[in-house]
Amino acid sequence: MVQLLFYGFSLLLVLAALGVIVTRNPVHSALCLVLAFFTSAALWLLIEAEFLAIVLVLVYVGAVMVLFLFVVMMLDINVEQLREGFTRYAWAGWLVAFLVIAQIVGVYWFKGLGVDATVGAAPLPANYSNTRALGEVLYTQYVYPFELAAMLLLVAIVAAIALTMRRRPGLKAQDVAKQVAVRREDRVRMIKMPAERRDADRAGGEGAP
Amino acid sequence: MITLQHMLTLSGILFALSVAGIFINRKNVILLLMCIELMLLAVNFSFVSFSRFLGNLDGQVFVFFVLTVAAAESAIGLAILVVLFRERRSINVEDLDTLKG
Amino acid sequence: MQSNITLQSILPALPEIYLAAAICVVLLVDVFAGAAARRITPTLTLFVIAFGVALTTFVVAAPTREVLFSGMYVADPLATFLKLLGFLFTGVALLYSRSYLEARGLLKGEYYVLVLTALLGIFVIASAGSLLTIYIGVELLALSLYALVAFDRDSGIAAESAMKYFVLGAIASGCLLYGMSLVYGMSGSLLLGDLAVRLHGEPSIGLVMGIVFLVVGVAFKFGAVPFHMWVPDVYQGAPSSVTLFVASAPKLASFAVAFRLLAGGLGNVAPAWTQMLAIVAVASLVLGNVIAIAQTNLKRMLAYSAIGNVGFILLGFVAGTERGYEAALYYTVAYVIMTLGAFGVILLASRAGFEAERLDDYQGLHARDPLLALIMMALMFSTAGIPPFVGFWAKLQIFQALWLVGQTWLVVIAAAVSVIGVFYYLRVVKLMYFDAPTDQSVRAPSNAGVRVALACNAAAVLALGLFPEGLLSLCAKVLS
Amino acid sequence: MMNPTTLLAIPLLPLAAAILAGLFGRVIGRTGAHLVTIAAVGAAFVLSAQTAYALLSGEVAPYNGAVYTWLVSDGVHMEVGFLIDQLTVLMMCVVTFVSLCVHVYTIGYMHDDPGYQRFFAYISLFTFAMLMLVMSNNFMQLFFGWEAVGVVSYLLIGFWYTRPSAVFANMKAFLVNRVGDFGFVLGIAGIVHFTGSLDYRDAFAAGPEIAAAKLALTSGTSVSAITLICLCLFVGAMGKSAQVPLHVWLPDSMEGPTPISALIHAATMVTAGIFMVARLSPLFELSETALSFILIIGATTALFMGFLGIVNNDIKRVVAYSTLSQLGYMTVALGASAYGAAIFHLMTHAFFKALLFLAAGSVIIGMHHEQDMRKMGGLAKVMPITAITCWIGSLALIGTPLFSGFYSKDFIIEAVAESHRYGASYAYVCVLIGVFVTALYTFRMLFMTFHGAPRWAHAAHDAAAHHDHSHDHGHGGTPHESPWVVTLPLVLLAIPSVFIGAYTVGPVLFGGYFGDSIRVLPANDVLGELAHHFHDPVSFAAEAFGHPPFWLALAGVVTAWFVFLQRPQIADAFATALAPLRRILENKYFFDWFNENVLAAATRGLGRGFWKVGDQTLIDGALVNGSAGLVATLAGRMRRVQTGFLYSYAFWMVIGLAMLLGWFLVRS
Amino acid sequence: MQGIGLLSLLIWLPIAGGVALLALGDARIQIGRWLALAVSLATFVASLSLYTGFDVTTSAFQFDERAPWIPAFDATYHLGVDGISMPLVLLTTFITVPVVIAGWKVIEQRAAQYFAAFLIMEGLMVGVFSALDSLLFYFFWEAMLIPMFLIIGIWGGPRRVYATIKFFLYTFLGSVFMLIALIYMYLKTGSYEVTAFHALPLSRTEQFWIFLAFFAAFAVKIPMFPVHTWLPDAHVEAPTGGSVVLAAIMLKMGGYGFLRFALPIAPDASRELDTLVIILSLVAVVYIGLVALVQSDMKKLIAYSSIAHMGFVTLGAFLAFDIHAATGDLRGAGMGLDGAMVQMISHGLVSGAMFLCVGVMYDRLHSREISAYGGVINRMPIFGAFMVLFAMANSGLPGTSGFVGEFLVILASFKANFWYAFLAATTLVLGAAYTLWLVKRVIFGPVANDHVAELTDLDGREFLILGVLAIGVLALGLWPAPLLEVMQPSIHHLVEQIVATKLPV
Repeated sequence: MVQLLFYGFSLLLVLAALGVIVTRNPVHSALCLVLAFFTSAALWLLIEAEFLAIVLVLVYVGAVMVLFLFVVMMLDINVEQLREGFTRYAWAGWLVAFLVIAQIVGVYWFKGLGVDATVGAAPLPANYSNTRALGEVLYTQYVYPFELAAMLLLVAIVAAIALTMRRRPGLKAQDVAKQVAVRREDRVRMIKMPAERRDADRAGGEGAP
Repeated sequence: MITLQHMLTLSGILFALSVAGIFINRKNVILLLMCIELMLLAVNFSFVSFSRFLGNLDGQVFVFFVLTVAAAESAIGLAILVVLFRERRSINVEDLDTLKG
Repeated sequence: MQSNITLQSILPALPEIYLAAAICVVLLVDVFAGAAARRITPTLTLFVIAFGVALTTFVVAAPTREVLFSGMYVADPLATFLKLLGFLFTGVALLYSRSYLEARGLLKGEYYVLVLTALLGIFVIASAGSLLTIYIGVELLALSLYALVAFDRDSGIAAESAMKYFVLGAIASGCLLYGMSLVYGMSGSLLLGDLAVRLHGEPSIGLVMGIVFLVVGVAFKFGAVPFHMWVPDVYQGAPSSVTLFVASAPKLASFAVAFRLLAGGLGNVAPAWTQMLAIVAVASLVLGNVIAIAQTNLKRMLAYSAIGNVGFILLGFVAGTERGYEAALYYTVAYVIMTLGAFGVILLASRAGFEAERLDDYQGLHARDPLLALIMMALMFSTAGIPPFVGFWAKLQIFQALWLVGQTWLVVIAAAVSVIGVFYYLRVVKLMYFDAPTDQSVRAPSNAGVRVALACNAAAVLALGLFPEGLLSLCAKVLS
Repeated sequence: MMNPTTLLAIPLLPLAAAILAGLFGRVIGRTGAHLVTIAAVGAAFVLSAQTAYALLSGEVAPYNGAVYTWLVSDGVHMEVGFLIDQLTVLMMCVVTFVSLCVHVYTIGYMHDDPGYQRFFAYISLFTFAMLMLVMSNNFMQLFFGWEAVGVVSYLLIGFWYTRPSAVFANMKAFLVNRVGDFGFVLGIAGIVHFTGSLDYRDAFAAGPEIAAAKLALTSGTSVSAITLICLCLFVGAMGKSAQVPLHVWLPDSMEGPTPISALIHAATMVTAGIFMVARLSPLFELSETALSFILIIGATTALFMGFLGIVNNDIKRVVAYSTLSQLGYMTVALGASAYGAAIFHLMTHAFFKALLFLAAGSVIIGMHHEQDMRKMGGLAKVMPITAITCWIGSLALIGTPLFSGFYSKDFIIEAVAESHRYGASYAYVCVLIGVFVTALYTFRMLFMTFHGAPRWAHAAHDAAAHHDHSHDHGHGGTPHESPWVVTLPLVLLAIPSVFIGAYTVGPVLFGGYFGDSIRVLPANDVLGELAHHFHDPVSFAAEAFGHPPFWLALAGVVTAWFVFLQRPQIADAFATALAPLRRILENKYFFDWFNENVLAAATRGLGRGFWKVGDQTLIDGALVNGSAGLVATLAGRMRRVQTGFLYSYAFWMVIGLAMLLGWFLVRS
Repeated sequence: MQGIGLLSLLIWLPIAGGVALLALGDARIQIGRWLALAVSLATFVASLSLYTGFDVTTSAFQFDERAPWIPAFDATYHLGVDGISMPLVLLTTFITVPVVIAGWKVIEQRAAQYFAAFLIMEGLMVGVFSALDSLLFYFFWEAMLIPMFLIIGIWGGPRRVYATIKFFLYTFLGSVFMLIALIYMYLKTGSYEVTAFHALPLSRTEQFWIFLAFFAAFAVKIPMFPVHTWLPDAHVEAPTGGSVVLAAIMLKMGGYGFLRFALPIAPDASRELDTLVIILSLVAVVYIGLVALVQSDMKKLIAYSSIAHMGFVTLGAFLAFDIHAATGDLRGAGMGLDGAMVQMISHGLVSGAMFLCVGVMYDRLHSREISAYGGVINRMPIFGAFMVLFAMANSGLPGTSGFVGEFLVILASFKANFWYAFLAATTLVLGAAYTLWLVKRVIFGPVANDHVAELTDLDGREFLILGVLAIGVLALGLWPAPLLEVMQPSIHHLVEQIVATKLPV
């Protein structure tokens, strides 16, 4: 049963992967990729790595792929022009690809691989929680990489902003520094208001940036 | 019984296909970014499998970080893509040949 | 596996902690300083670096080796040395680039932040004790660099080169990761220390495959043939100040990756990877030096030169001995010093609207700016490996290391190729000194401070060439 | 015991004078220059004569010693040293005397030349060099002197350096001499090889040892060492003494001023080769082959160069060919082992040939630097002293009995007749015919110049055609007798030309004059044989009428008189009838043509070929620029791999990956 | 001796002077010129005490200086001279003085750099000759390329770029292989000491490769056929001073290298390959002599003549083995080496003088073509006299220095093989032919054209430099004994070294 599921999902995964490469429409590719992630998650579930399976779906399908699709849509790509297909030497590419597959797969089916890969995974204890086990090490043993990952995300943020944020003339961007440095005196002017003088309104508006 | 061999084979195929995807097609750059995601998936496959079959959690933690990094990476990749598109009005791979030789 | 983390216990990681904190400070200051940030941030960054050097020197530098964070972090003299150099080179690079950035409207806080995060990546790699930290370090560095390369948003070629760099870099990361997964699978551990213990003797085929993937990843970071394709495009496409940075400090990281991963973790199966590196190194030597001849763009030429020089660095690893690593480290340091100078000259020679990156732009530089020409000449001769400059000792070190392990043919090839390489360095000197200036009026705006720094840089190249002992023994000491 | 300081003074005085006149010519002026040089050479002559007297009178023993160590290399001492024996003193006296005469003569001859001081410096320097050569006791110094006289000769032939013919001639002279030196150096090297020394003494002592040795030329063949060495040395002599085929420089050397022709190219330098062979007689004696070679070369030179004198019209050149011919005689004597006869002839020849040259020079002065005999004639009337002295010289030259040349030449012919060496009969025939030829051309010259109808009155002579400093100073083109400084040397030289032969023939040739300085193997001692027939000079002269040479000479004189003076049309008829022969003679057997068009051309062609093909095309073109071009092409090709397309970059990465994988997986 | 040693002084004084000149710049060039002259003179005067203080009784290295330099490579700053190197050091310091004076007026552009380059080069060249640590030797050896590269490239003729790059690459290619050999020996001995290399036992194969590596370096430098083609180009394009230094000193480094490294380190390989070297040397004499004959460019002609003359150096250096084989003893081997050494010194003076002569003419007419001249002596009699003197020296006339070396080598080569001597002796004819033909066409004859007619004779400066060289040429020709005396013990020692096999018996 497990085996059957495995082969089924595997086939689906490979097909999805192929789909990513060969479909002509980028949106279809993205959708194929989503499929690939889903099947992968399923396969990971099969080998009882449920936390990562879920994270994969959440992070990838939920965030990354959406971002992809978003960009695909946003950039308004000329799909017609992109339909040209493969490079002239695609056959050589495929050849090399299959060569690499053969090499890698050949190694896994070779006796002297280094580990015994023909046995199944050891069964897990009944009360084993994958999530809990990961959680226990993540903030202790792996605290250093964890902190670094935070820096990495910071880099991503800074970089993404630095690269894509534009100050267009019409854009009303916040100037944080100015906002923070603002003093009450700049914003609010205490005026003694003589009664019944209409002009004063206009003068008061000048305090705003 | 799913053996390590099976899983690794799958990861290998995925890896090779994703690499092939990068150099076989001459479509838009987004596809390349997707292929990269696919490649990372293949790697994750490998890690998860080893981790599970060795009974060692380190691999799965690694995958966790790979996922994080991959997210950051795709953010930056897409940012560059956006910049590129703004400049060139195209993200066709074949148009990216100003620098050569 | 519960570990009590105290302030004392993580003191050796102070450079990283300090740097991470400093990044946040710089980021915040930049955000809040507003228009003044243009002046404050660069200075602040330099101050951060200077303080970092002091901190690293006086607080951290210990001759002992300490392992932190469950083995993921290694503090040893090499790490300290690399970090100090990292600070130094980054500082110099930023110093050189300031006016360039200013003239092109690129002087933004993000730039400095990204440089610092890249530096953090270098630090992480330098102190890496596990495959995971190596990976994160590599990515930290790489992501910062991708962003930096694309930093000039108005430049099409910058974006193009960034895209190429990104895609190829991602493939390389993928390979590196795949290799790591295999090595992890074969050994059951991510810790380099464990790998060194567990992996020895005749490597299994799975391990060999893993090593191949790792070597590909490492070779890419170095920019070695055939994983070098990004180098020329990035060097040329990126703004010169970014090229300067990309070409300098990250080389330390490349060395660190190779050293920690290959020499450290896989040191006991060295024969497996030395041969691969030998192929890659020879290919780099030949291709880099030969193609450089055909270049008309100085930055691109220097890129190919970098590829050729990387071949030399890798040859140090090919030797697979203590002496070889010393040679590689020395070469790396020497090379970075030279590269900094060379790109420094490019930066100083350029001005707004004139990138000074075509070779022809250097015609008669001597007449326009004798000091700059003199500096460039010293750097070119040094890179070519002519005494009395430091480049000579670097090459000599490599030759010696290879001879010691009987790699005669590699020595001969390297020697022959270095002769071919001399040609294009000479051509630069020829342009500057032998040709008449095409445009007499072109002279970059004077920037006394930076000029002095650049002169010091060249003087260092000469001084290290005349008295190489200091750096040589330092390299030997940090590696032993 | 001779005083080395005195000996040293003999060559060094002229040297000092030369330096003084050469470097400070402007300071000391013209008079200063000639005074100082003449004084120096005169002193050298006096000292030489004194030394000679002391030696010959038995006061002192021959001297052989080094005065200065030039260098020591690998145990071989190279020194400056003197070997003063009978042979040497003879040469020293001849050299200094002739030189002195020439110095005096020069005062008149070069009177108006702007290079006056320079000229004196040169000839003094020459005297120094020649003295070094003859006084040497070792090969090193011999070679030094050898080359030094060569270079002074070079400078002097090209003295009038604006004349293209002169600068061509001096280069030619130097180069041809260098060909000789080429052999000479090899010979010296051979000596050093076998003896480890450059001293004559050691070389002579090792003579038998060398004679026994063989020298491997190729792995299979070897030759007698002594023959090879002697032949090499003789090649040097051939160059310096202008033996066929290295004679070509001597006629051209007449481009130099006449005093030079007299001093260098007649009396002294050209005889250096003869002297050298005689000096080295202990070695040459040991090689029968070498001596035969010398004999044949000498005979050939003696005869065939004489022929050339018959057809030439340039007065100096006729004398020059005569010199060649006489040098041939000397060489023949050497080849016949009659070294004494050779030296004897050398001495007599020095006097009368110097005389003839100076006389010719006097004529040239008188004719305002006209050298073509066809434009002369009847000069005896206007230049009596010159004519008389010239007659004396000529008579001596053709071997008129009682004149000096008679004794020297006759004994050479006798010696050849006595010799049984291979080639001796050929040589004998040559020298006999040579006597006739000598008489013919000598008197042809004499008659054409001094007798018959004057042709100079009509000939429009153009002094400027010859050189750019003519002697046009008021004589208006009429020949005139030369001043006393010119005629005095003529007279001085005429005296020995007449008497020295008769006076010295007995002691020099048969009185054991040379003592140990010349060594002849008993079997080769032709002079010893002749000594039996010789009683005294006068009776020997009387006997001459019974010998063919006298009659041959007489026939020559008569023929000359008849053909060139009485019936010049006969000469023309002969010229027409024997046109091809004449052509050969006028082209000097085509030696010059061959050298110029074959040897020199081939050398230049070879050089150009090597340069263009070897250096430029093969080495530079193919190897150097070729490899550079290859790298450049390669670079151009290889950079195209960097297509700029991302997929190709990725492709190469994967190819690299696949190849690494494939290679290492298969291997492990 | 405490403080700075004499050799160090000779190396660093000119270099310091050069740096000072660079700092001084072109603006104050008048001071600069005098500074250059003062420095070069001071160096020369200082170097004289090398001679006066030299102990001629020993073959040991003298004026020894040793200081730690690079412990990591076991390289020391070790200087010293013996009878072979001392004369070359003197030659270097001597030649630099006329070179500086020769550039006095002629060099107008970037004059400070010009003089600085020569001074720096002087120091480096002295370093080459006096380094006893082979790494130090290599350091100087290579470093010297830089100033020469610039000299040719900046102040050279129209094809200077081609010439100078060719020069640089050619010599660099050769020397890189030498470096490899040095490293190899270092790894065997654990030291870069030259003397340690001398004592190092090496197998036949090792010697073979080491010899080839050295040969690559030195044959290019000297230069030998067929790697000589850089020299004519470099000479032709270099400014006068560059040509002089190139011919007078740089070429000697190749010869010095053979004597100091190739022969004593790899004696058995030298023995086996000596025929090759000798044949190439003889080719240089004959072939190059013929090539020189047909040159139409004066400098090229002299350049080719240099190659031919340097053929005698290599010939003399490698005769020992054949002499030993032919005669069974070693008499004559020393003579060949003596000849080689004397030839080097002499050629230094003569070729330097010849190039200066060409420079004198070039400064006036700006042409190096022989055909542009003719009858120069009519207008420049003093110059003509000098030129003839040097030409005679160049063609090996006794009494001039040019004779001594050639004579000794020919004498020695006869001992080895008659045909060696035969071919070597052809230089008597060829050398005279090309030199005198040059003189004939340039110096003698009627005034060839209007340009020649406007020539003016030497000024005092030119007279001084040519006069000094003329004195040198004559002095060495008439009184070579002091030189030979100095060399003798070292040459003797060298002979012993090269005939003693390093192979196990």
